[in-house]
Amino acid sequence: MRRYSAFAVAREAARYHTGWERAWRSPEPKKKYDVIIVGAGGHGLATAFYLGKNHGITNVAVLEKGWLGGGNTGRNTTIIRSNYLQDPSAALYEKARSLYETMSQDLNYNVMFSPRGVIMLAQTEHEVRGYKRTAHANALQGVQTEFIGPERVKQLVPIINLEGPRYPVLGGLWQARAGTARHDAVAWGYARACSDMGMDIIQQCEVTGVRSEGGKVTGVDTTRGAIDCDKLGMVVAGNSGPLAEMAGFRLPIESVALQALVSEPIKPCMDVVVMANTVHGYMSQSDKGEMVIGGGTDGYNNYTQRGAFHHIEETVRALVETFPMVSRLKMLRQWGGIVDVTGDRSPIIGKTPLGNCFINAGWGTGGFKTIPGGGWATAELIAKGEPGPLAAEFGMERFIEGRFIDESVAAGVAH
Amino acid sequence: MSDTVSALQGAAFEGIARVEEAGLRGMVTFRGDLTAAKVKTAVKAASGVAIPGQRGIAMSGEGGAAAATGAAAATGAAAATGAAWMSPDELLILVPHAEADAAVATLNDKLSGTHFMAENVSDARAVFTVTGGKAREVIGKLAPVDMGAFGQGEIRRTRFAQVPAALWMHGEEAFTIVCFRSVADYMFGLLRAAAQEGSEVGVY
Amino acid sequence: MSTRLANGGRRIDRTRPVEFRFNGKRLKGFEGDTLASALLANDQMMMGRSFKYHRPRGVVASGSEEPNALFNMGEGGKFEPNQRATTTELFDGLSVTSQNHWPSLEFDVGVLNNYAARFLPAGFYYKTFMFPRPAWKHVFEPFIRQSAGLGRAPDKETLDADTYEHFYFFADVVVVGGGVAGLQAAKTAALSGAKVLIMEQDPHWGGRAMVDGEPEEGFVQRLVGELEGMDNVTMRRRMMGAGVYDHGYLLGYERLRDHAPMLAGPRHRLWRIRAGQIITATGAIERPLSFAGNDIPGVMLAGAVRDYIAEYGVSPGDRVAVVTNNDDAYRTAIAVKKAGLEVPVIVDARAGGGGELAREARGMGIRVENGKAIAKVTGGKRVKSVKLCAQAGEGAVLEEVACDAVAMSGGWSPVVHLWSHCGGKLVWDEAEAMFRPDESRPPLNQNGAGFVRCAGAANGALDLGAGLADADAAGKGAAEAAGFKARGDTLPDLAQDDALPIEPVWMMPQGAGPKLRMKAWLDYQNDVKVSDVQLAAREGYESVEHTKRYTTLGMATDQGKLSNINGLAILSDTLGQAIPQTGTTTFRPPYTPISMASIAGEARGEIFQPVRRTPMHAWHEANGAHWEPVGHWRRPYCYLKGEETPHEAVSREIRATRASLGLLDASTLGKLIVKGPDAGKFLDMLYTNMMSTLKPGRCRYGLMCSENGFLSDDGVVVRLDEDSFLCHTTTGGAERIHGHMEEWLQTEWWDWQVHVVNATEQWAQVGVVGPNSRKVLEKLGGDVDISKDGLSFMGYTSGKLGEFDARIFRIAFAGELSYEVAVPASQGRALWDALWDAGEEFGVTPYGTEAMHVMRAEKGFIMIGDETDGTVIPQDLGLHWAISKKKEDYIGKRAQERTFMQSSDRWQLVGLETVDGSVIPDGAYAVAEGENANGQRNVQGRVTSTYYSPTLDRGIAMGLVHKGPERMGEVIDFPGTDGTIYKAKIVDAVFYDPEGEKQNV
Amino acid sequence: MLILECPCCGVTGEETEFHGGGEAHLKRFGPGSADTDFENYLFMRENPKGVHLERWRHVNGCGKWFHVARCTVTLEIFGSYSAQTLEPPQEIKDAISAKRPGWSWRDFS
Repeated sequence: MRRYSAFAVAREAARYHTGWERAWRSPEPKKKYDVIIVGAGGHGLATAFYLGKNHGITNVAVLEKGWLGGGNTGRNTTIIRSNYLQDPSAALYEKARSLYETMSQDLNYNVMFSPRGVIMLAQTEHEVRGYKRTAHANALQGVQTEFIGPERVKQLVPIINLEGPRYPVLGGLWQARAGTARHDAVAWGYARACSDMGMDIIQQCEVTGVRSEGGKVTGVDTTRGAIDCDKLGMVVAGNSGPLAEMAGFRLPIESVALQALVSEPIKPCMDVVVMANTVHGYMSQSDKGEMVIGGGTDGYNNYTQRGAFHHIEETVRALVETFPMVSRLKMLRQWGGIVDVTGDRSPIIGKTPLGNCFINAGWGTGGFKTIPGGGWATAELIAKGEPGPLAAEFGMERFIEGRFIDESVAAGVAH
Repeated sequence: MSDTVSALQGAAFEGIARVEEAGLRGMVTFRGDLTAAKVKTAVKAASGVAIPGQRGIAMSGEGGAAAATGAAAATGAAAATGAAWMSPDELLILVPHAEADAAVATLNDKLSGTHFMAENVSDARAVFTVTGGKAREVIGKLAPVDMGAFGQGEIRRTRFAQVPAALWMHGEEAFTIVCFRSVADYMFGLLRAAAQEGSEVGVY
Repeated sequence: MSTRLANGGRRIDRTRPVEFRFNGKRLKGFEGDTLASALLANDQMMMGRSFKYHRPRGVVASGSEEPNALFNMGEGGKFEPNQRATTTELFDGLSVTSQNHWPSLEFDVGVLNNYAARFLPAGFYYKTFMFPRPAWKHVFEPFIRQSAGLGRAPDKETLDADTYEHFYFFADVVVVGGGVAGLQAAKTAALSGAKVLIMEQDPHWGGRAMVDGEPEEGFVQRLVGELEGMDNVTMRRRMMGAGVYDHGYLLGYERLRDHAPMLAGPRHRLWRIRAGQIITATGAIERPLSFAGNDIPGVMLAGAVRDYIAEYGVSPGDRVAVVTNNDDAYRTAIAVKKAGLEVPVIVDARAGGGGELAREARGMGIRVENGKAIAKVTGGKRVKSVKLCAQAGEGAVLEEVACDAVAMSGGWSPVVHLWSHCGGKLVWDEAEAMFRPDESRPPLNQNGAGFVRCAGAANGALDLGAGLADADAAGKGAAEAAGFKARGDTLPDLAQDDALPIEPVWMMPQGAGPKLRMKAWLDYQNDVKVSDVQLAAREGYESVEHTKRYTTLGMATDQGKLSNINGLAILSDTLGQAIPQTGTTTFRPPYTPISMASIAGEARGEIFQPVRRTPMHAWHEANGAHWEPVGHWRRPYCYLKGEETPHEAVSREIRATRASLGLLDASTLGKLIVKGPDAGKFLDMLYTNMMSTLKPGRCRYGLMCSENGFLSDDGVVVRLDEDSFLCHTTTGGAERIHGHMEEWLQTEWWDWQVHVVNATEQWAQVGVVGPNSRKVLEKLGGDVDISKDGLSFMGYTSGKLGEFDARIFRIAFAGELSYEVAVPASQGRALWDALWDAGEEFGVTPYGTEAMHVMRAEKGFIMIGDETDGTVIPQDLGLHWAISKKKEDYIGKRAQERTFMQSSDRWQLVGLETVDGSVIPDGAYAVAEGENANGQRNVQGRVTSTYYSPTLDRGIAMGLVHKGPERMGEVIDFPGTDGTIYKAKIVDAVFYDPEGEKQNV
Repeated sequence: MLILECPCCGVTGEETEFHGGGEAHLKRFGPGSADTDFENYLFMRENPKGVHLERWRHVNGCGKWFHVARCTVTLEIFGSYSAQTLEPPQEIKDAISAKRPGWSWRDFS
């Protein structure tokens, strides 16, 4: 693989950039692989990458029905944070966050991780208590967060209106080392690295069936023929239900639409990410200058990647109230993605009723921020056949035992 | 009986339409089998009208459907009695505020032995009237209802912006809106904003 | 230079001059001008700077597709960035400044990027800026952010000076677009009797036909007149179809005051339209041609040049070279010539040249060069000349032609956005070289039937006659689909004009080398060039979505209206595949950007969200209430007196209450009436305890769980009579629990005879608390017996309390002798005032939610939301006494049988007493030895409520601790985030009056 | 933005008048039931790409619950029906079969 660097760019400039090679190969599927990962989104590609990097397994195919990174990886609001309340979540999300810090160097692809800091606003006494609790938990979990007062919030977010007529800002949970990254670049960087390890990323290849013998997976049928494998990883956010059905089991998951929008680009006016959960809106400013805005999910099963406009309305009015200057901006584009939501709104990383078939699903609104951590944990699960510490608590059995991982309790929603 | 007050004590606003808090109305929530003969007689006795059909509202006496427009009708309405169809097993019985408990008593008396519920909810509500040529437009800004097709004798339960409310006409160009008492200020604020000067839509 | 012509200009009123400001300069225009036409009239061709390279940018279009002419507009509360000059109507006093440059439009430091352009190809930032690691955040990113972005951010402290609103509208047929096709479609549909709404984003009806010729003289005026005369038709101008959503939902963005900010009324109105059928007659957008230097100010779309001359009497230049691959651009040459200006040459890339129009142009003495192309445009901030070459070649220059403007046309693309928003599919039309709607795959409505159809140019029918017929058919089809009997209208019969077919030209000249391709722009605003798309393809970003995201093609504020088709044609060409194989990116709403404020609508300031008020709200407001939002309610957190802090106020309120008499506005407590023969049976399922055994006139504290086993609400249940109960819920719980009850009654036990009504707001409720509470009630008199035995603890009575119709419950949440008095809401304020007067001699003190919280904590009572957080079951809180063992079932019982719920390792509720009397911080965790497998410190409990108790003058707390109840007396550590370790002893949770003597007097 | 028809009060209103209640026709399992039965009842969901039988409440309206047959891919609505049923009535099944030949959902088809 030709390394990327300023020198490489300069060298190529001399010949009008005609010498650049493909970022990833586009091979024909082989007959058999050690491991097949279904889904070339962030989590799927990261899983493949760490299978190779951490476990030396490189005879791997990543199958993608569309174009890589075209699902939620390319539709989210790119927020990366790990200020979660429950131990298992904090461990997983913090692992992911720390991997993001060195991702550009690890992949030799600039994913523009920007540790600009994330504030979750506390606008009721209840939220104040909830976030103080999270701050205490984080301190013991090795996650650096602090509860800050209104003055500090205003300092960090000059455009905020502390004295909104409805919900005054009483403080916030501040994670300085949280931030954002360029979402497409994460998928592209992993794809390039996987391809370089000899893995096959096969786009336009939809899985149509899961083959098994004696309760163990043996391969998949695809629109490009049957492909055998020893182990199968299902990493298909927004599609987990139908794929599980092919494998003959059901999931504690419902798929719903999540929407986001961006404003027209303006000059820099907000350096951090702000989440206002009481009023259901969050916002950051992209490097291009667009205000990137997200809100809540629709209340019904939906696979259209389109949501109802009234959710956009709720989010926008919340932000106009919190940041009055937003009122004079314009919405440039709105879109939707399909997120899989589990019974406790925490993800599933674990074994399935089908032998040698493993699943990574149910990220709800937390998928992008966990890409490297989820990939790391899923790779370990697939390589060893058993979950490691990171994934231990995220198995499906928790729903039978009543051992939930509930993040909604800390007044926070899992955006 | 102590001096009773409504949420906004008759606040009013004059814009492209007239918005007014209509004061206290007697309201009884009735739940039961609306098809039962016994119920029909009881409701007639308490409300002075026969049980209206699906999403219907029937009024008797002054302030009824035949009332004059505007605030006159609003005040008149306070003296009117009637009943509104709220759901297949629910009616809203309208009487003068002071007579609500009597209406409940009548129902309890006439229906003893049957399974039903009659509850005085007069004070849980705030009542507004919106009147004038642009009243339809004012409401059309707040409720997801086809105001071009809305007519007298109909009650529509829906939402006004962010709160649930019920809507009916008490005369030509005269609308009554009922919402929860605690959000009376919000409802008045909404209607005032929707009726602001220069905001005529010009479709009704 | 560009200037105002002596005559012409259908839209402007030369008798009405208008003055406006551009970068501080006073300029003049006419009423009817757009900002763009007025600037051109003042020879201001250069209007902005590009995004990446900060190259000079002039206006290229005349409508909403304009990517370059964006301005900071207005001042203060009316300031707005990125206002599009081509769609901004001029008004007196309008003031704009140009964007994205420093220090000035003429001289911009950012243009340095331009000289380095060769080193900054598409996606260069993915390959660089990686070392050293911290540099991205501290050096590279800030630099990129500064040079990116367009308009200025509005001032952070200034509130929007305008108002906005929504409007719900319903129609059988909605027509988007008021050109001749739209008008005809609307008329045909309306003739069927269908209710029709037609909207036009411009201030004028008629669209391009007003420039290029109507079907017949006065056609538009006649049609508009006819439509205005039909009362089943609603017509709106300045209203854009912004987006099409599922089930016929359509957003109409109406700009009411942008052109007249001095008038009263809302600025924008967002129409939420529910349409039976939608017809999009949104016309077509002209495509630029990709030749080197096609971004230099003065290079414009041919149609736009025509518009400025015909609509505004403005000439973009004295010598306008025309370059095209189709016949339509000849209209521009002819218009320019007729306006008395020069057309040095028409460059027609087609070897065979054009048809009738070409002959007409030649007839006017215009030089036409067939099979030729533009090799390069010279000039910096303004076009100087074009260098001609053979289209078939690689760009060897044949001659240079001086000119100060270039009118280009690469053909027209139907505006299919609204068709596509909700899933309508497209087909590639080889002959016309364009994507048009695939009628066989429309977006589907709630019935699974198509609900959008396109008409006229938007449907690919570019020819006027064909367009009219198409529109007539669309109107008929839509009316029929909406359930009406429709027939076609009689149309003027028009001769098919004998234009020669377009020949797709995606690169000019077709053999252009890298040097030229690096100067051939696709996306003017984002600086994406032909070479960038080719690079993306070369690097494997083959999906059109990959290319878009890698190069930022089409991601500018015009969302690719000018660049997408050209871009994906280049991509297809590079990949050696057909254009349909490449496909388009997804069209997303809105069609053009709409104001955030219009989306928020009326919901701002005081009516941003409902604030729920109790009947006593005004009294609290007037008596120093320090508010706390609880759900949508506002409740007094405490009442501030003089200079005291909230903390001091809370302590004062508690002391006064425990010493004598306190009043709490408890009106927000949920009050649900449950009535019927099966009411008891129902409540036994709803609550963990047994309610059916409760005697009339008695109260019982009850717990409610979710079906998942977790504690969800609590409150006192009162049996009013044999078959009716009053269930109190938490303040936040009323609507939720009411819904919960209805859900189970309607969807699971629908054969049970139970009715529920939410009577929460019918009653104002006051907690009368403290040793003197009985005295003050007795002072009010009335016929109710509230004596020690007349109304014993947990008893209920009703009757006249003084003049009030009261329900009185003897319950004690604070652990004092206390009563809750409920009266109809209309009497609430009067009751409060009466208690206030009667209580004066006892030093009556109103107290708020925080005092209530502290007092209940002193008594060891749990609080939903503090002791519970959705993961706690009643068993964790030692509430076994409130969980009936006798009952076979209740909601949540099965869930509580699961292994993890049965585990003896669950954390249990205990009291916590700091060793030094200090207050444990909110949310602190108790640490245990060692770390878990993920390197996190082990924990053995957490604090759930922690307060300073003025009664005991020390910190008290409740918490959940591993095996807590078995560890009484043990001291555990709670590290604070401030570094100090709080040592607390595990004790009983009841800190105050454990025997309960105070409440039983 | 869906339009739904409430079979209880006859109103055809927009989504914002209603509240979605998830999968319909779930059989409740109470105390003593098997772990897997209870898990299925509480958590496991069909979540199909296609026809979905689901619960809605007319919350800003008559307050009643009802059921809707809806396609999660096209959002097409096949009909709404009473919540007081254990399975969809025949006319609903027929309406679905007419549009989605050979469909099946759990034990229904």
